[in-house]
Amino acid sequence: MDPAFYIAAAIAILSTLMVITRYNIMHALLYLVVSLLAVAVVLYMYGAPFMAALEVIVYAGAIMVLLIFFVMMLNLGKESAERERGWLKPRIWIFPSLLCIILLGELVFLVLQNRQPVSDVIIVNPKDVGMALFGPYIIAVELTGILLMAGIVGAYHLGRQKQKTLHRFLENTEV
Amino acid sequence: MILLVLLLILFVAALLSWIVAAKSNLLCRWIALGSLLINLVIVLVIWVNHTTTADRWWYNFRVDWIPHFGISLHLAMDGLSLLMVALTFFLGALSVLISWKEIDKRVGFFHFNLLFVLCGITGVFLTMDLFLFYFFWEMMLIPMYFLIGIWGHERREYAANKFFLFTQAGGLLMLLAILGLYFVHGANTHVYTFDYFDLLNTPMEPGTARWLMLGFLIAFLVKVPAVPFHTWLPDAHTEASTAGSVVLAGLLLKTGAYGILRFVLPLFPAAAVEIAPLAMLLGVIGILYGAMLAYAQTDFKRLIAYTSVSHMGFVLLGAFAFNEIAYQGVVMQMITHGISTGALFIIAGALYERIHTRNLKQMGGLWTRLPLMGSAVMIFVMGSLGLPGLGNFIAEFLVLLGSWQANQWLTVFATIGLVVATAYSLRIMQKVFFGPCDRQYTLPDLNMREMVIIVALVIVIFWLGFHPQPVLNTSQNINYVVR
Amino acid sequence: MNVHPTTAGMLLAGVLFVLGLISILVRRDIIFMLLSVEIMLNAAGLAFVVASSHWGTADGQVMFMFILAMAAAEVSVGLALILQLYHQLKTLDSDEASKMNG
Amino acid sequence: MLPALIPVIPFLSAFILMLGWKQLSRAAVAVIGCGSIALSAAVAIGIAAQFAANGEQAIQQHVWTWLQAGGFRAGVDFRMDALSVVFVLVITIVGFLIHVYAAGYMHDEPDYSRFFACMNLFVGAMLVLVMADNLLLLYFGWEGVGLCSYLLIGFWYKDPANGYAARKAFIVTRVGDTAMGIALFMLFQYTGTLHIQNILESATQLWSKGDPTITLIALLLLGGAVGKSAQLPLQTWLPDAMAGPTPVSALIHAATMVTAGVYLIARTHTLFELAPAAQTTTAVIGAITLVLAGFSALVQTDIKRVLAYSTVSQIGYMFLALGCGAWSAAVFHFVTHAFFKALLFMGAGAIIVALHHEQDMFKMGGLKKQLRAVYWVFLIGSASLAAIPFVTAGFYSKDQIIWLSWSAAGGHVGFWLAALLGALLTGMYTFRMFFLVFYGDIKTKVHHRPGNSMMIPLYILAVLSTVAGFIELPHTLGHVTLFSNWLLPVLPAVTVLQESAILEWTSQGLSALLALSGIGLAYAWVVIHPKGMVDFLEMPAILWFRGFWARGWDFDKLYDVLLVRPYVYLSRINKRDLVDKLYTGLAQLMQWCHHMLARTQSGLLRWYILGVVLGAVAILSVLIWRIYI
Amino acid sequence: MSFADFISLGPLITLSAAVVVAMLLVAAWRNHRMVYGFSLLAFMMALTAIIPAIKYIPHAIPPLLVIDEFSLFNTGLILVAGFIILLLSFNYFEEREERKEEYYLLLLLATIGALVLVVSRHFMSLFLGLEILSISLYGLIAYLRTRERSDEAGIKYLMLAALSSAFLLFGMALVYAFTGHMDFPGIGVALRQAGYLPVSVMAGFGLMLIGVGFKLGIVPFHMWAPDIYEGAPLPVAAFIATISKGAMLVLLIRFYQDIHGNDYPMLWWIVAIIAVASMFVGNWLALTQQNIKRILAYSSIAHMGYILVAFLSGVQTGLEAIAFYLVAYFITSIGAFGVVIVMSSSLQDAETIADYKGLFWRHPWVATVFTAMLLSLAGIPLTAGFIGKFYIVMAGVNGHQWFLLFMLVINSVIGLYYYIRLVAAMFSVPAPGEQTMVTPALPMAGNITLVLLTILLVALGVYPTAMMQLIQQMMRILV
Repeated sequence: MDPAFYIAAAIAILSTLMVITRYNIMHALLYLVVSLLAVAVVLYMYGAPFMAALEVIVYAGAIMVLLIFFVMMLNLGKESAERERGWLKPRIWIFPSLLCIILLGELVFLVLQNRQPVSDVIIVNPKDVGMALFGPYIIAVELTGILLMAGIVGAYHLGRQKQKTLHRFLENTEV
Repeated sequence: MILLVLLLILFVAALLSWIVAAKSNLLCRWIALGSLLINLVIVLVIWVNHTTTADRWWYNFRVDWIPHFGISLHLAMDGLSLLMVALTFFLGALSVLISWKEIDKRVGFFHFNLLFVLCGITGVFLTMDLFLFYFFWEMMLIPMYFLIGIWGHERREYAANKFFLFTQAGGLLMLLAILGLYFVHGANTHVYTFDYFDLLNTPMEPGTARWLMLGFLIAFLVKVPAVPFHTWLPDAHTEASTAGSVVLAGLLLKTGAYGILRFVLPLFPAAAVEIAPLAMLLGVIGILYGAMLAYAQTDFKRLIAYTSVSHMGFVLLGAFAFNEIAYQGVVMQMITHGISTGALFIIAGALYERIHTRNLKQMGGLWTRLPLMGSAVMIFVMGSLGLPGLGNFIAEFLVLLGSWQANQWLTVFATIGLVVATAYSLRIMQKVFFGPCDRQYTLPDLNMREMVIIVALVIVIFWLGFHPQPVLNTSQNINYVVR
Repeated sequence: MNVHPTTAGMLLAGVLFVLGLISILVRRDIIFMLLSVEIMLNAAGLAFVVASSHWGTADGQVMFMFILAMAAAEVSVGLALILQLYHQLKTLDSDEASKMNG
Repeated sequence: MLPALIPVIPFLSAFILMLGWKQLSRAAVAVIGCGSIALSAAVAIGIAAQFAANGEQAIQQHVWTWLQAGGFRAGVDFRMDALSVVFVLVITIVGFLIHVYAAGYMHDEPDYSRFFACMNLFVGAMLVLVMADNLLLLYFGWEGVGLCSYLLIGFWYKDPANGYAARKAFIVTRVGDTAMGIALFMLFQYTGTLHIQNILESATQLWSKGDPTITLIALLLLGGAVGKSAQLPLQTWLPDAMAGPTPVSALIHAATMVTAGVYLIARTHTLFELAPAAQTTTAVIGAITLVLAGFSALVQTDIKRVLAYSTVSQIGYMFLALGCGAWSAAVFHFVTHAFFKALLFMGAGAIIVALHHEQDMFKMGGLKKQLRAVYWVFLIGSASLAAIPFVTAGFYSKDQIIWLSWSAAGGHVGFWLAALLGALLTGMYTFRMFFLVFYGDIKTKVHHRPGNSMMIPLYILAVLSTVAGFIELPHTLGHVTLFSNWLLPVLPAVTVLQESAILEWTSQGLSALLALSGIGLAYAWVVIHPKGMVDFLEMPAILWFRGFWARGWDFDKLYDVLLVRPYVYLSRINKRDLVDKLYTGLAQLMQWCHHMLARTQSGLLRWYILGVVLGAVAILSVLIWRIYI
Repeated sequence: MSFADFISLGPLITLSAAVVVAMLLVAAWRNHRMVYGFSLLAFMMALTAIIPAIKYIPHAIPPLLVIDEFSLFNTGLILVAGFIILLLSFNYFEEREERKEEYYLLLLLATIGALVLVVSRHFMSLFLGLEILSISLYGLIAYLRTRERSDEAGIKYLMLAALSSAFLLFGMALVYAFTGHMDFPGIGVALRQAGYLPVSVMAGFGLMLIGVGFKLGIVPFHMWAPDIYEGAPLPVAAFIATISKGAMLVLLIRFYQDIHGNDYPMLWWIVAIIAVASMFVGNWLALTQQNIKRILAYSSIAHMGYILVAFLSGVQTGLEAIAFYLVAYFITSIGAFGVVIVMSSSLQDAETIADYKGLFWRHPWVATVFTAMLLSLAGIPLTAGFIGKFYIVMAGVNGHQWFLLFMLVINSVIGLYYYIRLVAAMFSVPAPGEQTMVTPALPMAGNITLVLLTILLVALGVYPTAMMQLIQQMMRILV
């Protein structure tokens, strides 16, 4: 593999490590953006330039920014970071990490049993992706529309600013 | 067809009495009583008109139900079924009578449940399709559960739950065995059916047969009940209302015994022979252990309940003796135990109505006040200790005589059971009717309705004791005795 | 080095996935948990692309796009829900949201 | 005449008395109760006359088939042969006399009707017992008399002690019945029938003499007989059975029921002859019982208990006779014993009533003057029991046994000595009782004199106790064998090994001497009681023995410790049923599982996520396990 | 897309169109009754759309979807179930939130997700169907925003669903990476051709099972179930219990059949352990639970375990048993939730056992219906549940799964305890002066629905032949 892959992979892992250890959510989010960018590089190297672009634009550019805006909206400042520091005691880490490392170990063990012949990365160019997307997978695209619609309706209903909506009964009694 | 009618009469009467009860409790009771009496008359007419030379199976009735699985609505009657069904209707009618005054709340639902459970029991005795058998087997549990759980005494819910869980557990094992048999039969003959007659003589490996037989046997042992599966019984019998206790002791237990005779032995002859010593041992343990427990009880109904454990041990002993004498004894025991224990429960209920306790320590000297009741108890207590002249003696004697041919040591111990039976039986008389009486107030002795019930039972038990031949002739037709 | 590229890519995805998993396990802040899930989803997406590059088919990349769409929808609904919860509990501590148990 | 009428009449009258307990007047009850037995007796006498006239072997009657199943058949069949006739006559005649007596004795009893119903029922059952043609019907009667015994012992049900005695009687005899039941099973197993005649016929073909099987069967039958007849080791119930009204004691626990064992063994004598070991056992039991019971009778204070122990002792004689093969001697003793023991019991009853239900002999005394009629009949009875030579029936019947216990084929010198010792004891305890009651100072006032209905039966029995002996006289004294001849078709004549008149004389003389010296000792003890005698009796060792004997050799205590208490204790501690604990434990285990698992449903999101991760690890682990390990 | 494609996808397309129209309607004129009516109409139309589709089966729309008897049967089942849930919803929501209209949109969307699951045979459609279902459910579960428990349930479901989706995706990626296929038959063929045991693919299956297991609510992915059942609005809980699980199960069956799952004993082992654990954990947890919603949740965990026993039997009968059981389970669960719905007042849900104490003596018909439902869950004769359980046991015996069956028997007995406890509560005689908290609403529509469900339940219990024949025909295609 390309050294560039290793460098990108290392950056991705390191910055993800930073994400999961930060107390301040803003820092974590920014590290996550770095991680996503590194992953984008990896994606590029695996012959998916279009996906790399989407990763940068949608993931890092849209979703993360949405999160950042949300955090800013809730105005989570220093105290939340302090609280996070209080929660993330070293011993909290031990059991989950152990468990997850076991999981990783098993996963790696199983993946390494792969007996496929070594072959190079095959580049799939964006056109092929497009052809597939609007060819055989057109129904999936339409389903994605429905998926997004569900997301929108759900977010709309849940996110509506709450009015003073007490139940009729409670209204009658309390007022 | 007439068999289906028997079931339908009960079913319709069950619904009708529930509906009618909204208007009139009395009418509801009469409907229940009437339906049972009609059925009783039908069965008796069948019995009287039946000639011994005829085919073993009468009124074979068969309609496809779920042909997909080879399940059919298959009813048939032979001597054993006839006797059991007659007993069912007889005790059923008495149960309605005994509840006449005792049950004054939710009368309609009570009779609905009572008739429904009787319908289920009748179904169990008549069906010749294993799926249908299981169906009825389970169907009778729910109304019985209600009979215990709604109209029972203080710890009724506990008792009802226990009863339900025990019998269900056994039932499910039986379901496994039924299905196992179904597939074994299907695999060997390529005919997939639940029909009893087809499943008879299913060729199978001895190992398979052993396991399948165990499935059936455990279900029936729970119902019979045999030690160590008996612990649901005292609770259920004690807590149930009088009619509930009568149906439980008189009929429900018989379904287990019936199952052993009808299914375990004929379906798995070889495996049954293998297990016989163990089953007989369980029977003997039941006889002695039940008697011992009965001796210690201070609750009248609980005491009677444990005597059931003891008496049903004879059924187990006889069923696995594999000879006709024992077999006839088992049939007799099923009937006479139903009569005598039912009678004792009825009297316990009548007594409870009068003195509002079941605690033997609070009784004593009641003979002065209740000589009629005392005489009745005396008769049935004597029945339960196996006094000749009463039906129980015939049953126990035949069982022991038969089982002696099969296993002598166990029979010796079972015979010792008669001695301990004497101990607990006489204890009843002593604690309840004899001894000093410190009650100042008078108690009403048996009233007309109770007299009718008791006299009917007394007549039957004496009839069975002095002239059991009609019963023996009827059950004789069955050549179940394997080996 | 002669590492199978698919294996290497899958391993990277696996490591990222597990890191997300550790994070979701140790965090109590709901936003952090949502973040961790995003890490995991992203790792899964990466795995698809890696697989796609091995077979040279576009399926994996198409799947990646759908994952992206799903992640977006998920985050939007999730944030709306977190907002509700924040209004009610006045905190983002997931342990506070444990009124139902037993 | 129909033999079936004999038991049916009492049954019918019992039935009528039970149903009419409210409606019937006392007089009607007495008439029905006694009349039925009289009728029955008349029929019995008629049949006996017919029997004697025609010289028939037996009269049989099939009433109906009781049950028939799988090769087993038993009918309600009656058979009257010589043996049955003897028993039937004794039962009906003595029974009638006792009934008449009871009509007076129980006059103040509120449950008059119930009493007579039970008594009639008893007579009916007893008649079935002795007339049964098959062992199952015999067993019916056997258990039926047990039931009536139970009902009548506990007749005064308000006293728990009576109830206890009644239960004890029933349960102890049931132990014997169990053995008998098993004997029945075995007989059916080998002979295929319970028909007595068939069994007796086939037994000789099936078994050679001394065959273990037949020995076992005979021993089991003996077990049944031992229970019913209150012989060692099941004798403990009879003294307690005295809790019942005195006519009951007279009828059931002296004259008839307790001798059912004798009847059974006599009836199945063929089997016993085939099993010499069993026969010897019978004799040994009889010998030991008669001595032990004699000692116990010697030290009782309750008049009825004296009689009870004496009954045990006298039945011991009968068993001894049976064991020696002297069948007719046993039956003869049964007859005379029925007469004089009924007489004694009823006499005692008359005394008891007279003294306002006082049974303690030490509170009686000096009654000779006050109850002269009773005194005389009681004297006759006592003399007969003590076997005063030549004039009493008891002498002839008992002496025959004493002699045959040595000389008969199954006899032994040890038996003879025991029997002689018994004769001494009998004389002692009988007259100790007699003197205690009728001599000495007046301790309790007589407040009620027995009426005619009570006294007339006593007179009749007194006569019978005297003259009945003359139907069977020993070789040495006239050699009358009316009785044994009568029984000859059924019971074989005894085989006497030593037909020596001298020896027989010696034996008779010795026994007569011993009986008389027993009386003398009693007289010395009770009436004269010199200082030395009293001192001797007050010695601590003797006192201990007196207590020990009075408690019936502590058999009660032995059974209590060995059987009753362990059983009661076990059943008490197991009242809640240990098996149930198993299921309760199971239910608790389920509950525990529930609570453990409910804690995992903590409501914490992180915890749920951890569950998912654990699941993931588990799945992959199982995968690796199934693939590689 | 061809005409045949359109007709075959009729129900799906009808519903999708209906959502859009409904959304527009809501945008134009908010009216609860109108949206309700329209949704009912949409369901009915979708149901009608099945009829023309029958003509074209089996019809594949490569690579994503396949419409055959099996999927059409389940489509119908889901639509009927959705229809009934919808019927029961009106009064429930009428009483509660001021904005009810979105509920219907989300319900329709969720149903679409479920329908996609039952027709899909490709990872992509699987994933999208699953996510449509999940994301709609986030909204539905937290729908009653004023209630704290709704939000809590929503966030829990969201987090866990996202997490399990991630596992599912990673697993799919592994499968894809090592087989090169995302369509089920392709994977099956690739596995058969591989010539060696594709361990990495198995790892992928294992991880996918987490996603599937989460939706099915089987151990150890079951922990959300009680909380979500308790917090979600009752009709939604009914939806989750039935449609969501049913659709996933259908998909699992199809997937398992296509990849020839029976060839891989390690998969059998994993599922077997899960099945046994589910039965025990579900029943144990329900044992002394006082909240009826939670009891139903736990019981559904156990019931999934029972279904897995049939699934593991590896015989044709097993699949038939699942299909039949599913029908019975749908009727029973919706019926049980329906009773809780009609029993709930506008103030609070009737969710504790105490609310049902002596119900039989106050509202005999409701109690009878509930009793029938509970007995069906317990598998007592005269109910569909009995035949269902019988069928499962039959399959197990046929497949010689004695150990699993034994576990099933033990668990049936444990399960009986809590069902019968509920029944006992309803039939117990309340002490004088004892008042329940909840005044039941008992709306007419709900009552009628319940009675119809009960009749259906008993009819299936007494005469199951017709349904069995239908299922048998349908399954012949699959195997």
